[in-house]
Amino acid sequence: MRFGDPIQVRFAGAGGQGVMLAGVLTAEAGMHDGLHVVSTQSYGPEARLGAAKSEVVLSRDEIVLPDVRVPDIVVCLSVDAYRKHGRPLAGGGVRIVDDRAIPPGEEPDPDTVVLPLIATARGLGPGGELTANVVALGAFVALTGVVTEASVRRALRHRIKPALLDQNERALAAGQALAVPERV
Amino acid sequence: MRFGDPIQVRFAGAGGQGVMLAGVLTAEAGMHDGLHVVSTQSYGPEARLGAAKSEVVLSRDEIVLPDVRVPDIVVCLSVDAYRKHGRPLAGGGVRIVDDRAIPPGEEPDPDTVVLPLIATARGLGPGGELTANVVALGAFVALTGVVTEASVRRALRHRIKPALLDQNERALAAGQALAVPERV
Amino acid sequence: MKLIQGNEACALGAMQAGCRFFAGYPITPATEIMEWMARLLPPERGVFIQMEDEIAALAAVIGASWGGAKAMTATSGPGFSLMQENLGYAAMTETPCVIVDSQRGGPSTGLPTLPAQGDVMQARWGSHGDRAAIVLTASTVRDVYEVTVAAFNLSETYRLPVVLLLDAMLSHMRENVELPSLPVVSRRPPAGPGFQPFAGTEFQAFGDGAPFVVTGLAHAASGRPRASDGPNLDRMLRRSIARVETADDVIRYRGIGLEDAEHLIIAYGITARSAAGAVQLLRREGVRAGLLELQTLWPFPERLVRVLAEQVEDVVVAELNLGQLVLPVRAAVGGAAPVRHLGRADGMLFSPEEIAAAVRTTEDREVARA
Amino acid sequence: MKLIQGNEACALGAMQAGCRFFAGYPITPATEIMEWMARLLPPERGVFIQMEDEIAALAAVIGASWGGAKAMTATSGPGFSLMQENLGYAAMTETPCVIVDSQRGGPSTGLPTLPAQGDVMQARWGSHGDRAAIVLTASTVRDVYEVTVAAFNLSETYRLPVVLLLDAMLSHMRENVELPSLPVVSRRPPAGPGFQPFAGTEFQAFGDGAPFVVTGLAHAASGRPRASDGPNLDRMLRRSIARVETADDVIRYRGIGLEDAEHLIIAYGITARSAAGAVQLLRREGVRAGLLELQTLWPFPERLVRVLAEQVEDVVVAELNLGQLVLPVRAAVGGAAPVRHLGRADGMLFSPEEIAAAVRTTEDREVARA
Amino acid sequence: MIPGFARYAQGAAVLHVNRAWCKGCNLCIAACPSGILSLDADQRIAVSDIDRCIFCGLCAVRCPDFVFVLERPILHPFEALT
Amino acid sequence: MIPGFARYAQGAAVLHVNRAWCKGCNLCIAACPSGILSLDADQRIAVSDIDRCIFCGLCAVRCPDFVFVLERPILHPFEALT
Amino acid sequence: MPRVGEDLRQYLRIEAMPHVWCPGCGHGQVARALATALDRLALPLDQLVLVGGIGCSGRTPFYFNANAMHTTHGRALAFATGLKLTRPELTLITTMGDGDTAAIGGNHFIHACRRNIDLTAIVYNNGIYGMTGGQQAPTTPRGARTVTTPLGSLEPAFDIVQLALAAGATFVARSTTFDFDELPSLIVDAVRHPGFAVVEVLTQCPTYYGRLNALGDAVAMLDYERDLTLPQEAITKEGLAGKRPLGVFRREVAPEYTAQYAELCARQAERS
Amino acid sequence: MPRVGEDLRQYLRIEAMPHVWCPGCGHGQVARALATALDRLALPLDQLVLVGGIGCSGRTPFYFNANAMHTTHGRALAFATGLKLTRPELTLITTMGDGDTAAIGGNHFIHACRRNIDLTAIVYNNGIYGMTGGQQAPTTPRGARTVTTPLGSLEPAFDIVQLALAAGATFVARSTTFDFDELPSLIVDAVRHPGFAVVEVLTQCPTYYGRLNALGDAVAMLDYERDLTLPQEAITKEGLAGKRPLGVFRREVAPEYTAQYAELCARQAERS
Repeated sequence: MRFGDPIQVRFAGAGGQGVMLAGVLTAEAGMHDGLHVVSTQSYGPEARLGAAKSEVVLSRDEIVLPDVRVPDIVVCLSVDAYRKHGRPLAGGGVRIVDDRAIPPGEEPDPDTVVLPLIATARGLGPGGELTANVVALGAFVALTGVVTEASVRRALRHRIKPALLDQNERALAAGQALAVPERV
Repeated sequence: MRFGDPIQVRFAGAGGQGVMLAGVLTAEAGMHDGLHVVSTQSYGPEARLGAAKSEVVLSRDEIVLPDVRVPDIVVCLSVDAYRKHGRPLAGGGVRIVDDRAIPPGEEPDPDTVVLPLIATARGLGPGGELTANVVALGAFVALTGVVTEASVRRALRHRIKPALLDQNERALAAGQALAVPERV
Repeated sequence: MKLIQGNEACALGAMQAGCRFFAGYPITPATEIMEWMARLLPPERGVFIQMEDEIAALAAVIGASWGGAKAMTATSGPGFSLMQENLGYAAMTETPCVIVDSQRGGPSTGLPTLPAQGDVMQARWGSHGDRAAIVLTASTVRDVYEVTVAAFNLSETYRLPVVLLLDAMLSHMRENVELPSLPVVSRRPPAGPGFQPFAGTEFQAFGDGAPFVVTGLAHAASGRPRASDGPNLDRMLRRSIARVETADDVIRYRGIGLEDAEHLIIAYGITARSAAGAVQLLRREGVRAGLLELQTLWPFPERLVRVLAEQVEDVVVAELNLGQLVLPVRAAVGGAAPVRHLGRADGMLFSPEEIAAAVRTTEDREVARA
Repeated sequence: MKLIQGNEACALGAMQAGCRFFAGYPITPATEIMEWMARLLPPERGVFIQMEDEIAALAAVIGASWGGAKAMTATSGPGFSLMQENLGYAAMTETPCVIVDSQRGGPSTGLPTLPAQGDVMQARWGSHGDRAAIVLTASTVRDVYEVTVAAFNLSETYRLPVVLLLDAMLSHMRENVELPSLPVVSRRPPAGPGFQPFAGTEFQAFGDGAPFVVTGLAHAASGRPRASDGPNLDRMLRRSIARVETADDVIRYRGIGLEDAEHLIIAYGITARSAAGAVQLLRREGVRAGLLELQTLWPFPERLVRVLAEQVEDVVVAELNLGQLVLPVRAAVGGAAPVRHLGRADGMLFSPEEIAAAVRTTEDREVARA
Repeated sequence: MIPGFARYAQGAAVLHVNRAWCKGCNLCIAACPSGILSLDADQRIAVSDIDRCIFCGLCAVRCPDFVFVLERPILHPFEALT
Repeated sequence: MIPGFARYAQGAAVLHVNRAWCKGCNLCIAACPSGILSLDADQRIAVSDIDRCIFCGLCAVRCPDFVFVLERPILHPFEALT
Repeated sequence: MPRVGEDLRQYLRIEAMPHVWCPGCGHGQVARALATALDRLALPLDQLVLVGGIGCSGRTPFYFNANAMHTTHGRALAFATGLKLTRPELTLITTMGDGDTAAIGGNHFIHACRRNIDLTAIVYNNGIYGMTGGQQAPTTPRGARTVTTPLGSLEPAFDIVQLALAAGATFVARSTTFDFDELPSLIVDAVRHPGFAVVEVLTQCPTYYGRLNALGDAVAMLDYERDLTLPQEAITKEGLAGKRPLGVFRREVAPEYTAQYAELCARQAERS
Repeated sequence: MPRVGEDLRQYLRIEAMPHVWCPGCGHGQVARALATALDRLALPLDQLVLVGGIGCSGRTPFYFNANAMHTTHGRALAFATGLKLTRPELTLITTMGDGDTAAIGGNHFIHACRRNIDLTAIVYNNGIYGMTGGQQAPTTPRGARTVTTPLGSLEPAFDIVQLALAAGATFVARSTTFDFDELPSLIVDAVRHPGFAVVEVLTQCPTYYGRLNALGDAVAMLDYERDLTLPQEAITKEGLAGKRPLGVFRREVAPEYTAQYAELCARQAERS
């Protein structure tokens, strides 16, 4: 693993973009991978407006601090979220940002991977935009290897209603595919 | 003064018999006599039912304890009050009890002066029974000399509505007269 | 010279201090304060209102304070428990006001007509979160008057809710007193333009200048909410706490025989009377006892207690509860002298003899050891 | 192994402990406990109800407990402040029940979504009068589950309301845990005829035997009021307090490196995690630090703290407030070692480094002195 | 005989009076159609002439202190109301 | 020109739009009788063809976010209602 | 041989008597009416819980030979709610004063009315606070004197019946201590009603309300109560003529909460 | 040149915007109606105090360029009472949600209605708790889903208007966020009314109430509001047909408390 231990991950986006679920899926996948995990998330109005976040700490040992201060990996799905939660990033970390979430005219930092996450989700058919979080999760898995694909799939089966499972599994795959050329 | 310092006085009777006022008048008289005084009284249901009490501590010095544990003087206007608050009494103390307040068949303790306080009050004309407390106060003044008559009269003028002042002054005198033969 | 009840003295002290708003709710043994305020306020064009409960009473008091009135409420334990949320709001919004708690036997409905000192810790710690607190008490009817004035003055000076602890005995007893006119601290208006309502201790009422915001959320100096800015809140709380803890007019106390005391009695409120009696008894016997009567319980006078403890052989804390102020006493003394607690929750006062006996016991122990 | 939230662990712990009644009112960050109970109770024929406010929630819990149900409510600071009167009632009536307070930044509305440990003194002293109190806390999601079960068990054993303090972080964070089945203490029915409901810790619900009386007034063993019998109340309170203070199953704690510690860190709840991290850091540097993690805050483990303090050079108390549990720590240590307080009210957690730095500072001082 | 109660008989009919609970409020006196009730010097209820009692029970239904118990062979119209 | 607002003019009439406050709720879109409002990729309001705007002001009165300000020479019937 | 009153003694906790109420207090008459109602209802006393608040009326449970829960001020209905939900088979009656019910307890009162849990609330309305010594109540009529309204109250009084109706109570009645015949019957009906039932009783406080408002003693106050009120059947087309109506204002069967809840549990238990 | 909406910006505390409410939340529409009403009332903003409780609606005062007092949960009217009595010349408007008003704050609400102090209470009724994430409110219709009634609420809902009427409020009205024309007018009338005025506004919570009850987005919920209600003038002799009536239900001039109190003080001051 290219990151230290513990690994700190942050998902950020607008309320309704599913960043909470992305965090929980990551944590649960980490658990299936045999890691200790802690996940936290925004609450209250913050969670419902433009810059919500969820965070996961993963470690081989018992986790001391549950909150994330300088994440190793940040995933951003909205402009507001990018502005508020996109920084800081640990040295050697990765920032995965939707291509529409970079504020117009701004140049992303060099440690940033810009991907069409939401556009890819939309391309998955009706209701597809609701799976942007899982597309992002796929990219995250492919780019960082922090959790295994198998464990993410197991977490998906546990957390996603059967009727929506197929679409989410396709979103995961699409995210992974999207990220392959960018593998870091 | 035959009593020590501080002197502790208790008035006891049924709610409505005016024992609260008797205590306040005694305390105020003591104040006019240049003494330090503290007065206390029953509160709540106890003050409204058969065995209410009010207590006064008088002293030439600052008063340490405001509550009365073993009074030097007890004045009782009802059977219930006599039963509940008539004892204990300090050595050398005096108990002044209405003649109807001794429970039937009971022999009063030797340190007790039994007087027809309520009957005397009734004899003062319509509404006279409401001044039994002041009759008792008159007897108390005459028997103990703890406060001066002049100061009691001053307290009466301060605390009693003008319309009722004359009747109360007569009650005071009647109580004093009642007690003269019993002077201790 | 007048013969007045403790509760009347409290009402008169409030009027003297400039209180012009009272909201309350009936409860034994505090009710007479409300009854007196109902009579005393209207002729002064002050506002009296009986509210629907104690929560509303304190809410109305805070509202009135932001209207510019010096404001007070009075209650006893059960009502004081209900006021804890709004007491915290008053602290958070730095609202000057006075809350009287006439203590009765507890917990719960307890012994409604009997005295106690069981709300001493609650007065400091009853509301959630951290805050600055000033809690005063008194031992005579004369003191009730004076300390009520002090409560208002401190409340205005430090922009804080101030709690005054009485008890069923002190509230209801009458004593002969002289009630002098005392210096009164007025509410300080903003010094100039650009006023920030939560930057200092100046105060602007609603309607008296530019509009502003008051909130129980963590907030900026402007009053505007900063509900997830923790460091800002931490700073504001520490500032408010430091104001009262570094002040020189907050700690009120009275000493008897402290100069040469070998045995220190710490007492407060109604119990200080018994303790003073105990010092008399002991001194007569040749035992060098001294009394520290605290009128300010919170902020707890740590340094004072520590310094005194270092000069004596032992400390006795007497209070009408099962061990409350003894906790900060022990923390302050920090081993400088043995601390013995004399407590009761039986609705009765200590006699001087009972306190003297406790001191003698520690004294005997010294002798035995020697 | 499951990934669950602290609030979910609390609800699952309650169900495991046999809780069959929950009444609550929405408040951040405790609400999810209520939401879980709304789902978990009906299939077990337990009762869930959302009441009109927090006062009513605790009232309903107490009513349910006298109906024979193990009962719980959950709230945060503002609601906990409102519950103080009925908390005292529960203590006075020796009613087993559990009250969860998930602490957030305060005072008042404060920092509603951020963690704090600012209700530690309130949990003990927030209601008027004296009472026995058991207050627990936890530092991991697994602990939340286990301590919730312990809260019910202690509540039943000692017939007391037990307070469980969580915080916004612990309530909302998810952790991977195993949830074992744990021993459960059942309510003990009367042993025989002539049962006196307030003579011991046996319990009879309404409707399960001869009629009896429950009151918040001071009362006899029969339950009948004795509203002016102070000595009786004093006796009953001391008995109830003695029960918990002399018990051997009430004080829960966990130690790290206490055997050879020269520097003692005392911490609890979420802060104990940071403190454990600090001990790791310090030990790596060769500094002999040890952690006392308290799960029971009240009754305060005086003797334990005193004994440990005598074995170390200094004590650091770390907590997310501006100085609360440090007060009983100082009182208990009584000068046996210098006590340093590390507090914050900014809605943030201590990092292990911050706590380690505080220990190092005391260590440096030692070195400088030597 | 009810323990603690004074007993006033009129043939088989009996008016039992628990003076210990009486607080002297006058409500029974005002209600009594026969005018046989009054307060004595202790401000407690006294029955002056039981022979004039019509056993209507109004004293009992008006009394806030549970002082009266009536015992009689025939139900009086008021009785259904108590 | 209102600072921070986008300006859509139709002769003397102007529709000012404060995109920064828009939360993308669709209420104005549903209310607009001319169908010239839509959300862009940022989920914020966009005006497609200001020439078809009838300046009725329904967007403004429906908007929960104070996004719209209308400026026009003649009062529209709806205006009294806002 | 029938004994009027003797049957009632069995409902009393004799050792707690005499009660705490002042001479002539109407609360004793309400207690008698309650005892009479219990006699007619023939409930097992060990399955009955009287729940009192704080204040004079709140002490009622102490004098009955049933289970007694004396709670905190204003909260009796909230305690009763928890108890009843846990033990739907028990009969619960709350005894609260006007201050207890409508001042500090107003919120619990309206919510209890709304939820329609099978409880009976007897509201003793004497227009004043007795226990603490004669302060204003939310039922004190405008202009009436109390120790906290020495010049007469400025506030309109609540109409408890209207409040109960608006909040959704399914049985709502009013009576007085003058009406010794009606009152026990209304309490019987209220207890039998399968839902939340309110019985407001106008009762006299001669010690404070009577004295402060120069209404005379208890005897005079009973006459005052009579003159102040009008039984519903006596209401003519001229209307109330300023009087307060008495009788049953609503009696309506609606889904009862504990029954609904039991059903919900059963459905849930089946599912799982 | 007139600017629709521009006039309203002066009432807003621009630096506090955008507000905290979710996309499509009706509370923003109520805030706009309030701003419109203020524009018509032409009140000096420094003599206006908006008093909010806790919850989504309680935040309203933060967004206005007037004095703002954000209080504790349920207690806004009690704070406002103290402030208004001290400063009768100020205009006070409370902004409270349904939970704030009728759950925890129910008691203060009915007492404010009773006392008739010159305050205006705007009650935002969206039938659910928003700030804490979708729990049952006392206005949640029976059967509706919330996160604490996952199988549908068992409790009847309060009718805020009926409660206000029974408690004695002298101005009582109801409107909805659909009625963008009526709502500001009602607020204007309420503020001008010399006494306690209640304006209940039915408002949509698409985030929780809408989602949990499958009512669609804010646009669909406005239609739902329209279909759920009936303006008073549209009520035919067939009655409400299960709909909630809108409009003014009481507008009655009665003695106002602060005026009465000032009179009492004047009388007293003369005497002494």
